[in-house]
Amino acid sequence: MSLYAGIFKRDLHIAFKQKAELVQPLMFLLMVVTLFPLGVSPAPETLQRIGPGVIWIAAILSSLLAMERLFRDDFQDGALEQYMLSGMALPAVSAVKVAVHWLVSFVPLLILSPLLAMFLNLTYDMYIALMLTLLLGSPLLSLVGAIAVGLTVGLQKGGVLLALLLIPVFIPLLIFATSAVDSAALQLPYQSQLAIIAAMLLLAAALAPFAIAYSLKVSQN
Amino acid sequence: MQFESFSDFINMGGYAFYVWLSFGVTFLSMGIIAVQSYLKQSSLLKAVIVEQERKARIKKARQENTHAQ
Amino acid sequence: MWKWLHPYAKTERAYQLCLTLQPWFWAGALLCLSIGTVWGLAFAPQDYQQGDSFRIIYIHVPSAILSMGTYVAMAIAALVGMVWQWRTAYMSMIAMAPIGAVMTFIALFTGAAWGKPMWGAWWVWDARLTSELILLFLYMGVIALYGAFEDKQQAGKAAGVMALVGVVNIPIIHYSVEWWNTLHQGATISKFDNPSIAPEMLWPLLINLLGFALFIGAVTTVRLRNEIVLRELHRPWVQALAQQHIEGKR
Amino acid sequence: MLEACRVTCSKRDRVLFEGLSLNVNAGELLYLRGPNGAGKTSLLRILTGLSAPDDGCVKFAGQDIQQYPKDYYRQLLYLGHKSGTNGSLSALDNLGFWLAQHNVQQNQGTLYDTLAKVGLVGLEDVPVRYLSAGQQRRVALSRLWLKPARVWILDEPFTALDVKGVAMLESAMNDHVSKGGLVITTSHQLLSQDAGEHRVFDLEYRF
Repeated sequence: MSLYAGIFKRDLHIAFKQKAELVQPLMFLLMVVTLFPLGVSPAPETLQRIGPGVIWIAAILSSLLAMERLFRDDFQDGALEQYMLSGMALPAVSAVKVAVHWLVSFVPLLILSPLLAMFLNLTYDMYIALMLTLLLGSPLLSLVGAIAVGLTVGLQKGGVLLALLLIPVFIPLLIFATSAVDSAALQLPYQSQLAIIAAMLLLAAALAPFAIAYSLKVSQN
Repeated sequence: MQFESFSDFINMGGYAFYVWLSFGVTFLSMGIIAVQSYLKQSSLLKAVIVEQERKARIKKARQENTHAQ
Repeated sequence: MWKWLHPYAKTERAYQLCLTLQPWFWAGALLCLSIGTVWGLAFAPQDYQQGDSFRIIYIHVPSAILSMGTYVAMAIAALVGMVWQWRTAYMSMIAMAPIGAVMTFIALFTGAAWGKPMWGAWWVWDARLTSELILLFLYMGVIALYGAFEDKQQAGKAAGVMALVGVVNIPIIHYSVEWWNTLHQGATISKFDNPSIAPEMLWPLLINLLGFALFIGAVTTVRLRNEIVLRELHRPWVQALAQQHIEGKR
Repeated sequence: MLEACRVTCSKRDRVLFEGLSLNVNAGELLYLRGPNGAGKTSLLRILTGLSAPDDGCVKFAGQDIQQYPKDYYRQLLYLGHKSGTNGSLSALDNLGFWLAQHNVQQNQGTLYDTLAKVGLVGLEDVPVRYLSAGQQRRVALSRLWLKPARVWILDEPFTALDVKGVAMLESAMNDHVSKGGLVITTSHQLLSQDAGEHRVFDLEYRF
């Protein structure tokens, strides 16, 4: 077990050395959210209606920016090869790396979400629903995103291709998350939407590490 | 003095929370940026010493190698 | 031209200049801030409409003005750096950027806290608050750009260009946001305009403005000295300085 | 000890080599020679198990390395073109984390001594990206002394090394082979006599 704790520590250590790369997607998220009142209208009712969709779309786009960081450095400087030759199970290694990536790029997003909710004039229980969907949805983004990152890490021009691969896959999550927040706005129960997102998350948590390991082997070849 | 008693002053005409929050956050953030600058200064000066020691160690190692050859 | 300014291009002379200016800045800042704040909080009259929540103006307006002012000063430093190739100018530009961002944050926070009792919401897309927020993004851009470069010489030039691009855009942003605000005027936001300031309210405001400015000056001199030490790490005068600092500490 | 039987590999539908058999025993230094593009790196990567051959298999001590990689990897040390060190970490951190991954316990003292041996005194805690290419190569090479592995697979280890570095590496190979280890290496300069006697294996370029 201590082997994987070693990787966890290493990735956290690297993440803190490259703070700028972590702050930038969050600033992107904040700026995209501020564009909507300027572009659509500052009226509180309109903002409240489009709020959940805006926040979730901005969260998905900013996660795509941060996603590439997952394996890019390790691939380019050869650390990935050393992982593969270290006798550790690659699925477990990728699960640990995805956990660190979630901790480092999505937890700050959760911390920022009250500010976004305030900007878009969301009510208190809308904010609670938003927080829950983000809490359940963001690990799903990381896990599924890591599969595509594993595949495109070998290519130089992987950035846009990554978005093309991942956006269709993230649509179900977007639909259920925004509908959960909308029904929270109407004081309706939204447990069913959360349950579906949780189911998707559990499915991804079970299968994604193996898919990530395989995609890394494919791009390593 | 605009206020009869000190407790009136604290109450700030009912807006105590907003006034004191704003003043608090203002001086807190000014304090943070000032203290951070001074901490950076002492850490930088320490870094100068570390660089000097590093250079001395490298020079010593180089001399030992040339003697060993 | 400007011969008397030329010696300060060299970093050691600039360092000494900062050292001499710094105590005056700190003394002036603490003095003005304490007088202005106490005067504004306790002795200045209430506003007939907003009562005592109006007293937040004594920190909101100075920080808003100076957030803009610091950005302009940053742009001037960048221009000087570009025209006369002064490294210290670029260093002072990047020394000012964080404090300008803090000033903008203060202006935003106090503006929001001031607006809450009137508008009932912590954040409203009011014209001035919105352009203040965009100014914060401009600051973040310059700081992030400077941090992205390994070679700080190159970083200074790049951040300088962005500062100049930013300063040209500030009036454009300001008026377009104003126009955007009036366009959506019907959007149930009461236009929040500055009540006319009586003279006895103006004095604490001006003193606080001076206090904030001196504070910015003081922190800038500290950060500029940091930048100089960072860039001249291997120079003998910096090493002598570091020895003094360590002896002084011990 | 390490045996490749009838290994085939094709890259972008060009067959690099076909039905290639190779057997390297303990206490032997194999020098893999061949022009650029002959597939030396691909062969080495197949020998390490990083990439699977199109057909044929690679056996270590009789066991196929694709089925039972664990004990092969405990004995393997691979140095590829990439240094395997992260630029924002220092040499010490990089090696420390690498050793933790490979389940090798080394105290801080041996790390400093090894880095001193490869001539990196004073640069141990500098982020690796500030070091020169040759110094980064030396950080990667210091792994040879840190992990007790019997099989060394080195892909052009001499690149970016100065004369002293090359001599140091060749004598290290010689010691390793004399102690019963196994080294497979490629390089574009002839091995001098420091490296001791070695077997040459030629890989021709196929069109």
